[in-house]
Amino acid sequence: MPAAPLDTYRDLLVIRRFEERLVALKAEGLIQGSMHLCNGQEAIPVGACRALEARDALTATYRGHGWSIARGLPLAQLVAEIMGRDSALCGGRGGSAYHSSAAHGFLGENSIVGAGMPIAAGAALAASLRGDGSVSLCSIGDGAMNQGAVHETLNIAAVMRLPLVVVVENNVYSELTPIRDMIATETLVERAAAYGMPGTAVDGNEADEVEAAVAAAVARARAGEGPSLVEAHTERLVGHYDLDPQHYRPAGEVERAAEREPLARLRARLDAGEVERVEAEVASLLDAAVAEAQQVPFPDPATARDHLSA
Amino acid sequence: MPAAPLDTYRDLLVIRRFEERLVALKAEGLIQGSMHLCNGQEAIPVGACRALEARDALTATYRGHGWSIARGLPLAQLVAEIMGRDSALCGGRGGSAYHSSAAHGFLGENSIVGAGMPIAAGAALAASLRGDGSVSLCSIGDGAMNQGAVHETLNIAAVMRLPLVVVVENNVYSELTPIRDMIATETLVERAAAYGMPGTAVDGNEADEVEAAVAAAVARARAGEGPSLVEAHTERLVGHYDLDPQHYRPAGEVERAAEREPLARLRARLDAGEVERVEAEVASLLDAAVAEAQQVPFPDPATARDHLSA
Amino acid sequence: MNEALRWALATYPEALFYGEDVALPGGPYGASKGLRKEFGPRCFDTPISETAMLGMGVGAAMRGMRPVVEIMFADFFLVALDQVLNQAANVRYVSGGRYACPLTIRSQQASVPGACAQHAQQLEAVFAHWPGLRVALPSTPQDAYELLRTAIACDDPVIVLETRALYQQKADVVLDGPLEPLGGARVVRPGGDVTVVSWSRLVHEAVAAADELAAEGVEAEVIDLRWVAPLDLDAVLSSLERTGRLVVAHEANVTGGFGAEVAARAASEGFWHLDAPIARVGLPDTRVPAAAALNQALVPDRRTIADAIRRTVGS
Amino acid sequence: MNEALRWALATYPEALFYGEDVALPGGPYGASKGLRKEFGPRCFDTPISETAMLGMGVGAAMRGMRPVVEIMFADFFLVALDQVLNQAANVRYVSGGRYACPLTIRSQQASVPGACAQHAQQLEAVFAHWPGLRVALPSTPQDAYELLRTAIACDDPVIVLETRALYQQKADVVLDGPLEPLGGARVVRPGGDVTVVSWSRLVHEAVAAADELAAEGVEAEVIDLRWVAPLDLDAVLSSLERTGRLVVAHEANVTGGFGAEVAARAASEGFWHLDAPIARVGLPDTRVPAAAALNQALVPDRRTIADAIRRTVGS
Ligand SMILES: Cc1ncc(C[n+]2csc(CCOP(=O)(O)OP(=O)(O)O)c2C)c(N)n1
Ligand SMILES: Cc1ncc(C[n+]2csc(CCOP(=O)(O)OP(=O)(O)O)c2C)c(N)n1
Ligand SMILES: [Mg+2]
Ligand SMILES: [Mg+2]
Repeated sequence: MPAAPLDTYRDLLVIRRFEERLVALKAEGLIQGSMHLCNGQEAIPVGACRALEARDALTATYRGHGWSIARGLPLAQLVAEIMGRDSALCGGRGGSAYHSSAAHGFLGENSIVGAGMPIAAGAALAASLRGDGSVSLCSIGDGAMNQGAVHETLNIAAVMRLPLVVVVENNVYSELTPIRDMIATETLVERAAAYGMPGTAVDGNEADEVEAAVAAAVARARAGEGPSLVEAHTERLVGHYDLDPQHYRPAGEVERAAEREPLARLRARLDAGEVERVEAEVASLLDAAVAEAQQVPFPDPATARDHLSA
Repeated sequence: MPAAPLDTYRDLLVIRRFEERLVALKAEGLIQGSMHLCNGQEAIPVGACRALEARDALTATYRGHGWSIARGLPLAQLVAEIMGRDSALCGGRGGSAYHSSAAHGFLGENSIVGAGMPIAAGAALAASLRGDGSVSLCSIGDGAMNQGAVHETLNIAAVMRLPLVVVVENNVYSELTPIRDMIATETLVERAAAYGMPGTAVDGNEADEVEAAVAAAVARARAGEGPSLVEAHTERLVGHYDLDPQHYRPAGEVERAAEREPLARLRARLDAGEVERVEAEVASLLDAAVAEAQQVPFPDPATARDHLSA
Repeated sequence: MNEALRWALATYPEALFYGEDVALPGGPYGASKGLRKEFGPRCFDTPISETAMLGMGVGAAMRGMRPVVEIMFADFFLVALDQVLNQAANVRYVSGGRYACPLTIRSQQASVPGACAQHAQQLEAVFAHWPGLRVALPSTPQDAYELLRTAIACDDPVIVLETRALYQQKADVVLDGPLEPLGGARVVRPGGDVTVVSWSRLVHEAVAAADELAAEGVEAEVIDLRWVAPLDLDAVLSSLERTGRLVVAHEANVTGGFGAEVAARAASEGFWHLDAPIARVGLPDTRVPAAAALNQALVPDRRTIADAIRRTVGS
Repeated sequence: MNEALRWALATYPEALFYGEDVALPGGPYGASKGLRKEFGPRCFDTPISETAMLGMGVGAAMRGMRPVVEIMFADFFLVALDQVLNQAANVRYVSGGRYACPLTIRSQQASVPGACAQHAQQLEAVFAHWPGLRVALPSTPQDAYELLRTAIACDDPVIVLETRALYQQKADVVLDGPLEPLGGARVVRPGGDVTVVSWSRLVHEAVAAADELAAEGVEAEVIDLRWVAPLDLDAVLSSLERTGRLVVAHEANVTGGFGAEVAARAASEGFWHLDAPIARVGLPDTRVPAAAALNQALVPDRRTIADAIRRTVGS
């Protein structure tokens, strides 16, 4: 059931502004290491996570902040984690690119391309053996579709009819290289048939469209009918990582993308005053989150060797 | 251009009787280690290799004796290699499951499922960069299609339009497990489309049919139009490896396969006298090969560390 | 092995066991016969997709299951190490203990004449180098049973590397003993002149070498390490303290083998015990040829161990 | 690095260079800018398919090409080790010298604060354990140039593991020197009291530690191994003969790191030179946390090396 446009706008905006805050925090020297931001892709996690229940499992990639937020991870803890503080997520050990949240069924981001998908299938296997009706959703990038792990998993999930929903975020590029130069088909959804599973392509900049496609896939998975693939087309408004100079992008591309991006698009359908109100609301939400994050202590170096084994 | 049926019969028979000889030699204690025999699948290498030229490259799997023979490796040296003697192929270092022949463009068998395919694509890459018009043929099993290496290679070969011909020998089983239980589609040829390459299914027990399909794929590859996939359906008349008790095969299956196997089928179309003559001819060919092989000395243990590096 | 798996599936409702050809056909060597019938979907066959198999083990383990995954031969790990080294090994540490990964992976290592270079490798040095993993290498059927049970009971990833030689030993296995704690070497033959540390198949060769040397008046103490991670260094050092001499023998090639770690530890923590250079026995640093004539010239055995002992005692 | 690649593509008509993002975009760090323009199809971008990339390198090399493949980060090897360890390493040996595999693989290793546990690992111990492979670890821009050239000129598989730290050093690189032979360590700081063997980034930390200790009256000799396969044992032993004391320092975690091999060799071939226990410095045996506060407590540096030198000299 699609949410009210204003609510969608707010959910998208939280992610966008969150990413922007991170850039600012890094500029202040408060964050170390690269970050892979999802500006422009927010409608995918927002739409997809609306189709999930708390009992479901989720995996994402290093470009996972949007998924963490859409899945309901506390913003302050997420900021703290990314700042290398002793957050409730991973105590700073995962960071921007490899955090998880056991409390949210979020099995984690993954910084090895494609590697999250077999893990997601494992969660689906657990669900299927227990018969508990939960599903597992796996977000991966377009480029990851060319990794062996993804192939093996799509096949085994199909043959075992695992309750797995695969969301391919096709954001045109894999790092610095256009996906269209790396596959011989037009898009990636064509591959679903080869595994004997349904595939749907959606406009990944429309949260409602994403939600509908994912909801259908989730329903199928819950009914024991097996996995599905959803290819969501979108565009990165920013670099592959935060400091990416984006030399490889043709002139005008980002500008054109800015006209199609989910917030701009939705804004056109909303009342300007309401938009402004939501903007302020989100700003104070993030002010509070960042302030709270800065209260989280850094992890004690004496604990650096803890948790290697039970 | 299909060969005369009697010539095909002879070519097939050499492989069949070769495999049978090996079993006898092993029973005499003259061969050590497992062997993966291709009884029943002979029409695939025979048909496919007819579509190749000397300049082309070839890779096969551990079930590769038929390919070695069809590619023209000297029988005596092949027997010697499998007996662990100092053969002209690999000096006994490759053995039944991992030999090659540089003199025949045979890059080798491979005992890691699926691993030969990227190597075959590398030969195709070399051909493409040199523009020398050669092609690379890769034989793999049905089960190997579920290995990540195969997926990655099919995609990259398609996108780079490499002169690669993939022959999938679908012999119903992957080791002890039926392939139909391991994929969600009917067969494997469906996958070609997902990589944007043509796929054809053929009766792998008909050498002429295999030859025609492979010849078309080779022509396409030589013309710079890229890779193709040929799925050849066949059946193993023997176990996965020579001592496999085959408990997993339903009663009557091997017997039914024996009615469809390439030699039986072709025999029905040939003159019985000629068949008998060919049988005798092949027997003496193999007598000579085995005798010659037994003259090949064993490798000198003092050389065991040679050839590790240039 | 079958019995340890049966025990696990019966003991833990969250246990599952899968691999290539393990369920309906009962395993390539019959090691898992009957489990499918007894435990239904908790024992199943997979496609030839090691990365998916291992990764699914990680995911299922994170969601509360206790998977046991079979990798038919250790050489096949190489197509899928990411899921072990980059994924399973990180789960607990990176999540700060919020996730666990009680995953057991069993596999087999061996180098037999006639088999090729791709079915001949030993991977324990790699796994032992990766923090977050435990690695067991049973040398007897009883240990194969015990170590696999201990592995499955462990709440972290454990790799159990069996040796093909195990399947040739006939022995009665005691099934109803208590579950062993994880780790711990065993002195399999006492002696006071030299310490021989070994594991897996070579333990038997080391004992044979020791028996041979007893006739020459040299008493070698043979230690079966059983686990290379965690390494039972105390067992090694306390023997070394008495003997002053150390030989380490394994089937893997020498350079970078786990023998290097044992030797390095002895040369730091046990330095003052040492009266002679440490000797290592293993495959020379070559690939493994199929031909028996070559293979047998390379693979370490009682003779190469006996020679190393003589060198060590003589110096 | 760019210059070594340009040299290779210009020198060998059969050379080619490919990887993810290396051609049209010129490499994630600009290391291969301009090569595509200059050499056309011999420099190209690939899908994110490391197994196919490496396997194609093997096949192309067997067919007479001289491929250089880039694996962006060493951690990513783990999805594709089969093609290196089971395939490239076997080509020459198993074919009895009838096939060769002149394949070079360049990659980068580093652990920097903020990066995750999957972008932090050192793989040299694995590659050095595998017969048939050579492994270089340059510590300076000049060596990065030389070692990569030597690697590409070699007719066997060579892995060149750069360190991210290289990209931060500004230095003029001499481009027209003669091609170096493969292998060989270098004494980067002479000293007579203790031998410090290191490679890659930690060489600089070892020199800094040595400088610090000079103030305390201890002269450490620092050896940059440069190649772990082949290991230049003579260089280590001849230093050890003079100093009697050995510290090995590397960025990888201690247990099973290549430092164990160096120590094991010293404890056998160099045993009679040793006057004190061998010390090893490396990451403690844990995973690598992203948080700088934790990361910095673990990663070895001049302080940990200096402490190890003091311990070794003091005992
Ligand atoms: C196995 C592996 N190979 C390469 C990389 C380096 N890498 C990180 S992100 C990336 C691009 C992935 O593209 P895509 O899947 O489209 O995801 P996106 O970044 O666009 O979200 C690459 C090549 C990696 N992390 N893992
Ligand atoms: C990566 C890997 N996994 C598993 C094996 C064990 N194995 C050897 S052959 C085989 C079955 C292969 O089936 P298929 O590809 O259909 O070829 P066939 O044996 O039928 O010719 C398996 C699983 C292997 N050699 N390599
Ligand atoms: Mg992308
Ligand atoms: Mg098959």
